[in-house]
Amino acid sequence: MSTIDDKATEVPEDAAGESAETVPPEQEKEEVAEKKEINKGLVIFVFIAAFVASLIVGWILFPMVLYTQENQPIDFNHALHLEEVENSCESCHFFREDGSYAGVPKLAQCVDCHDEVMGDDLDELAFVENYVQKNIEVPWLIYSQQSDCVFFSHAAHVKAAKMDCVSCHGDIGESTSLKVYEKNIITGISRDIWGKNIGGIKLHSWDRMKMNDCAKCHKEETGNQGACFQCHK
Amino acid sequence: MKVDTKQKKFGMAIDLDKCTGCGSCMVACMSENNVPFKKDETNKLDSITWIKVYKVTNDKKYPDTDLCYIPRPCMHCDGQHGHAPCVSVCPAVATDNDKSTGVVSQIYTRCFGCRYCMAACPYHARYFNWWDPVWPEGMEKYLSPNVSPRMRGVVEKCSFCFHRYQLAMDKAYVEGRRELREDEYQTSCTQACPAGAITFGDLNNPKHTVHKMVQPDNKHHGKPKNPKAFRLLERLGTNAKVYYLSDRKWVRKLGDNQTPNEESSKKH
Amino acid sequence: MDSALIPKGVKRCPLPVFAAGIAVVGAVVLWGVAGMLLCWLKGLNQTNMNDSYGFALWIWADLAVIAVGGGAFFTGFLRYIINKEELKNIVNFAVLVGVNCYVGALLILGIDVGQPLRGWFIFWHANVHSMLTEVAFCLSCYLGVLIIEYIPLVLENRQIDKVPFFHNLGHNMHEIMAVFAATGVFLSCFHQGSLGGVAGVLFGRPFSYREHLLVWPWTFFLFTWSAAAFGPCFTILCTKITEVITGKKLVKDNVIELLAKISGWMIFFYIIAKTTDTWYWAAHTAPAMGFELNDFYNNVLYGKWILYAEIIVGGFIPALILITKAGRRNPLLLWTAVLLATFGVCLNRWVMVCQTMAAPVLPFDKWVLYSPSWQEVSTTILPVALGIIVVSLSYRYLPVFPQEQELNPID
Amino acid sequence: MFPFSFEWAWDAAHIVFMGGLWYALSIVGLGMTYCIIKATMDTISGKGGNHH
Amino acid sequence: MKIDRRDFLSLGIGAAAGIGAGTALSPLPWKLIDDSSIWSQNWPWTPVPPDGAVSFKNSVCTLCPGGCGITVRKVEDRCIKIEGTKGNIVNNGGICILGLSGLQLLYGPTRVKAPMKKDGGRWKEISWDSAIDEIVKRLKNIRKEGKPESVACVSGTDQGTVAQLIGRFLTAYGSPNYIRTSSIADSYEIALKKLHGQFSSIGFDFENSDFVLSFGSGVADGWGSPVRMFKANSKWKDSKDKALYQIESRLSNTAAKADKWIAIIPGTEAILAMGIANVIIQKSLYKKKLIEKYSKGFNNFKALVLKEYSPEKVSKITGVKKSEIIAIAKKFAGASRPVAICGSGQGRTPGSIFEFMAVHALNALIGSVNNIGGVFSVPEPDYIKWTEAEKDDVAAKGIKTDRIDGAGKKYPDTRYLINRLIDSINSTGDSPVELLFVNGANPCYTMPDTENVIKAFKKIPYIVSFSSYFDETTEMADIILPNHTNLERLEDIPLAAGLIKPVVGLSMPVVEPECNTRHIGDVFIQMAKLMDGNIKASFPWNNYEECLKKTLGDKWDKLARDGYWVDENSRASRGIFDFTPLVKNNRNLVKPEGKSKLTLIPYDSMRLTVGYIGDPPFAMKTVEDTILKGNDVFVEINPKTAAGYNLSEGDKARLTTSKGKAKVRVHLYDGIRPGIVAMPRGLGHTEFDEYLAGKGENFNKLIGPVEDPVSGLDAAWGIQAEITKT
Repeated sequence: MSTIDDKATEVPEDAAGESAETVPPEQEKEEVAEKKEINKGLVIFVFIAAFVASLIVGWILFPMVLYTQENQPIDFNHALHLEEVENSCESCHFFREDGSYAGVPKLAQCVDCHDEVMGDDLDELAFVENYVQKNIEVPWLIYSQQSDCVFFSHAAHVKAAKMDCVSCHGDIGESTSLKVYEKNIITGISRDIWGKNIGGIKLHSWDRMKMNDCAKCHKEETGNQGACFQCHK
Repeated sequence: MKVDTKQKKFGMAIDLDKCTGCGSCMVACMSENNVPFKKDETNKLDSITWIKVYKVTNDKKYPDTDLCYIPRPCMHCDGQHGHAPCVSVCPAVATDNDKSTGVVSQIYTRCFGCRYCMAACPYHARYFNWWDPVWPEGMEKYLSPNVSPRMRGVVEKCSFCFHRYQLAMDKAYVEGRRELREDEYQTSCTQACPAGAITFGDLNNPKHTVHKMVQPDNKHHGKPKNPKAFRLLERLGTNAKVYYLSDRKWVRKLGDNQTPNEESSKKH
Repeated sequence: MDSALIPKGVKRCPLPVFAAGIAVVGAVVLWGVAGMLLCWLKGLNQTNMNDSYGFALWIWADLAVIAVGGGAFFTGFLRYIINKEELKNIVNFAVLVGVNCYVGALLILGIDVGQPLRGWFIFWHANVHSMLTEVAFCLSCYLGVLIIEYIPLVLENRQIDKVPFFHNLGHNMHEIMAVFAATGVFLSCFHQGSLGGVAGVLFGRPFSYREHLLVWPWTFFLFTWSAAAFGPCFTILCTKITEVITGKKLVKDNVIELLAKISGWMIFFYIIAKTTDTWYWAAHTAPAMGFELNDFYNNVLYGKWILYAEIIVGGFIPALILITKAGRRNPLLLWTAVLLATFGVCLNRWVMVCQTMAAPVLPFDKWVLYSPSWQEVSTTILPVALGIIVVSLSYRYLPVFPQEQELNPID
Repeated sequence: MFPFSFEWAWDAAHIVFMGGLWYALSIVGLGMTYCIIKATMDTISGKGGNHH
Repeated sequence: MKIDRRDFLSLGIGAAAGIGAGTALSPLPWKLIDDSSIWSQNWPWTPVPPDGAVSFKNSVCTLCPGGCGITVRKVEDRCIKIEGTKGNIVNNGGICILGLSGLQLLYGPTRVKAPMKKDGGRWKEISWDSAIDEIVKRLKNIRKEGKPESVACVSGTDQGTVAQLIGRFLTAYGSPNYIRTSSIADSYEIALKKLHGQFSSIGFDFENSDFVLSFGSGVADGWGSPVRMFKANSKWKDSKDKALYQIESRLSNTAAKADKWIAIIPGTEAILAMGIANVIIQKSLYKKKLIEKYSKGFNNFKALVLKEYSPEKVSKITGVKKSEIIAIAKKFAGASRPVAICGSGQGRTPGSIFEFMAVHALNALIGSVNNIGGVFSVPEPDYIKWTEAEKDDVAAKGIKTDRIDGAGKKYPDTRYLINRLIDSINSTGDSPVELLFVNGANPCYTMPDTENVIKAFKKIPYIVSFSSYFDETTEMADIILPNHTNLERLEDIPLAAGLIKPVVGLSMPVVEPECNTRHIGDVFIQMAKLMDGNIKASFPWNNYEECLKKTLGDKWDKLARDGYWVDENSRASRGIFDFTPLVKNNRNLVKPEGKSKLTLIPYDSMRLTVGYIGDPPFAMKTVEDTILKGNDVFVEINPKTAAGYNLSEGDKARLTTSKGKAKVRVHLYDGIRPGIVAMPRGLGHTEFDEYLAGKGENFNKLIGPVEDPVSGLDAAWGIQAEITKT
């Protein structure tokens, strides 16, 4: 036992390396003082460096890593088509008889006009050759695709509530070419749902399509956010 | 805009004298709602059947034995203050009681699997996904897009096939209507039942068959005025929206617990 | 080797011996971690729980450790609010035990949920009507408080204390510790209570349902009370065990006796309340729902014996021992008392969780019994093992017991 | 939990529950900030360190 | 200056604080937390069913003889749900558990995905052409050897164009050996032939009956056309003055639904029927005028029942109280539109003709034959009007040879005797059947004494299976030419199951074939074309569709539109009712084999299909844990009886009969007559998927065929058994 005790009491001497006991008083004072200066400066510098660095990582590098960029199979020109068709958006994005919404048109509809090349546009050429002639559906990437748990009723919004497409889909209708599709590598969901702004700041009603955005509008328009099953399945 | 001001209270009446226990309702439900299945489903304590058909007997000896089947979907309770036993306990609001339809929802993506709701439900109507759902190769082809398949680790239960209501409403909207006809929204089990033992509709709508059958007394938490009708565990105050009918006294008595000294004075 | 870290004026066993001891417990920890990983990677099919037993061993463990961990808030309350000076000699340890209990509880909850990655929904999407939400919030907040109460002790480590900043921090925290303690008590009252509410609000489960006062069922108050009453007993038990292991007297008898006495009276009144509650429930609450007492106790395992075991063996007996001077002075009786008390409160939590699940409700239901899988058992033992390690480390390197030096002078 | 989260409603339940919660949190939070700031000040003003 | 340990600590803490603060003020941690939970909400391994345009396609279900109309809900080209067709004559919207599970069969793992050939005990995929060539080659050889009659076909039905095509092929080829698997359809057919003097199938006007006296028929367990029967049963429940009495030794679902359950000693139903006749005649409650006008040999019958079947005697034999017998008789005769029916359980196995005649006699006595709410003798729908198949000498000679199953010889009124087929194969040195076609049948599972059946099938040199699924019989085959499933195939379905008018349904393809399968009709037409001369000449059609359309002629449009066609102008034959055969065959009962104390009987359940198709996963999921637990099947025993063998709930036991043994577990059930052990049919499959195979025991392994003395058909309703605790 005693040995242990001795050890225990000896300790300070062993560890004297840095502890003040062994150093003569006067020396010690200034050394400590001077050291304090250095330490404080150094510590504060390190702190700020680390702080700034991680801000850069979080705000700039992180989003670049989080999203992959994918191009649409064909660069579709909404503006052009909008001029051609007589029934505006609903000529291609229409309601079925049973009330469901057709969404992005199937090849069958495109073929109504594009059974062979109409113009001299290269994209159209590619479209006709690679899809129409081979009769393959176009694997469009849908910017506003919600995850599977969402039941979104276009009928309720467009027919019953008489909303326009723009409030959720923005000005894609006037676009002359399709923007890149950004996919979240963790969730596999389109960036448009969270919004282009990584901080989640939104300027237009269509900038972000998270549940809270739906809820906000529902509250304003219907007086309450609605029951879960109203929008979930 | 108000989608629809009339408050609905969708409910069910099941004629136990017609029910033959054939099991169609169970399978109609499974195939409508993408319910998964395992190699061995004989352990009924981890076998997901949104509507489960209980087999009960009158406990009499041969040859006076009698048996009855009791199909049990989710009761979509209203409770005493508009809260089902499960709704008020869910810590993350993954289940709610839709005031406009009376349907108790379950949102799988919100649920994080604490199972408090299962502890709260006296009807065992809630099921936990102990396993990842797996369909044999090729079979996922028949999955319906109207009900999203659940992931492992969440609770699921009967939804009164609410997606059918949603789709019916879509049709109504497109046709410029705001109200559904009685036959436009029927649950999968109701539709399939070969014996026609299940009746589904709006308990608040006097024109609907289900209302005529049970004559719910909304002043007294929906107690049935029809003496042949009863609800399971009436006295717990769950205020269920699923009613049962039977001519057999022993079946009606089986609906609720009773202490020996009240044998005679059994009220509904 | 590590002698530089050991507090002044006390002796500790050589590092190898210590390390060996830790290694043994460490093995148990690994076993627990294995179970934990299995549950996280493969899902809860690793357990023996089922649709009738959504709540089982884990929830019981949570309720139990929180109950016995109640010693922390109550001792803190006595020490800092009531200013029972003597208790400063045990409050450190009480806090230490508390921290372990609460860390354990949260760890188990983290394994118990089917979707751990979404666990934070309970905070973010909180349903304020759910008892579980209340539990989650107060539990985690109070754990924070406990850690704050524990930090000063850590800062008293010989080396850390040499860093001026830490020395000052520790000092300042000591200064306003009462504020933290008070907040801790506030939070504890609620989460202990809401843990009782978890079962008490289930109006679909006549076995555990109780009438309400305001928004809280009686179990709410009974749980808070029992935690405050039985917690200190567990603190005493742990102290005694530590003393046995270290072979030293660490806390003076007067301190222990004071705590024991308070605890005793608390238990005494609690158990009377509990008895009244049980009677009222059996005579009014349950019959109104169509049940009589027998319906809940007509099972091979869940017989009336549980009632007696909980109320008499785990309640009145320890209470009577502790409130009598002779009783709490006699080491053997004291041991018995604290052991029985701990057993009693754990049994109460078991009944409120597992028997609630087991008892039939539908007239055509049957009793459902369950036995945990090894994964459940190992993950339940995991926090205990972790606790032992933390306590050992703290004891070795921190001045946990202020009276140790005085009681064990180094000649 | 926050007024901007989906479930939030300005009803008694939320005000009481969350009120209590934030109250406790802020006390603890303020307490700790106070300690840390004071400790820093003390350190700068040369208190503590090799005392005894 | 040197940076010592304590400085280092401070620096570390400074850095940590910086990183902490910086990260916390950036979206990184918060977005990661959110995304990780969104990831858990959309786990890549959880399927996401693609959405699309919804459409509905009508067809007729062929999974059982019920012939219900089905409506398949489709999303784009995927079938996602099967529902009952509203307004359909049979099921009007209702649908049974098997029909509902149809998609699991269509998309399931048990499909035969392409033509297969057994090659050293293992299945090898081959092309359609080589498969058909191989068979044709064999057929030609057999014909050259001059033994065309050694080619046979076992089929689930002999009605409809597909069955007729196969029959026509055999005829032109020169074989009389087209064999239909047996069911109560045979028994009724024979009973009617004997009593009415002409072949016709039976129909019941349940919708209008006000009293149904069922001798063990599971009207709520899948007897007849299940959904139609459920609807009828509900109708009876709707009005107070309608009733169903169930005479059965076990409290089946039907007995539970019945207004009265009469727990009779099994096998004595005929005696009870005669007893009831006794009371009716005694108390002269029968329709005298009708009997005088439209019946023969009534007096002998009267003499017989009065002499031998007094309620006392009957009560002793049947175990039914005398008072009860009289009460039943009065109730039956007193009802305005009563009907008596028989054929136990789902009626998948034939019964004693004496019983069928006795029960039918009751209907005759109170005038329920060919009368509203009663029994009708329905002529087979007569819409297939083809010219005789051309026969060359070989064919002419072959067709005249005796049938291998001996049907029509010793038992002139019996058309098919599949149980005899097995015997005649096993009794001779080498099989009289050289080549066997199997279609819509699974005899290696469904026939009694399964071991013996399998032995026989092993002896057959060459078996061609047309099954869409890997079932027990297909496993015995040498080559498989997988037919389309009922959802992929066009076919006319004559609805045999108890309707009062001849009805034909049309099964329409609702999806493109999933696998490399081919319509059996096309296969036979193709084979005929490859055979020369008369056979080729007998098949003027290019493909089955053409054949069907030509055959149906003007009915096609109606069928394509409504899914069914009713032969309105077919008249129920108002023949004379002849009591003589009944009297002649008095007491020709079927006794169970063996001499043990216990009697083992099977029981049918809607949740366990007993036909040629195995239970799909969904249906299996609904099987109660008092019937199947893990892989153990439960047998039902009355607690009293069980006590005698000191068996208690859940005990493991061994069940032994003269035919075989089975490992079972015990379920104590008060709803069963003491001295009886009841075992569910439909379990113990060895093929199909992992959700079915190896679960429970096959009842047919424990029972053997017992020939009915009148028809020669296997009419075993049970067998003596021993049970011992293990």
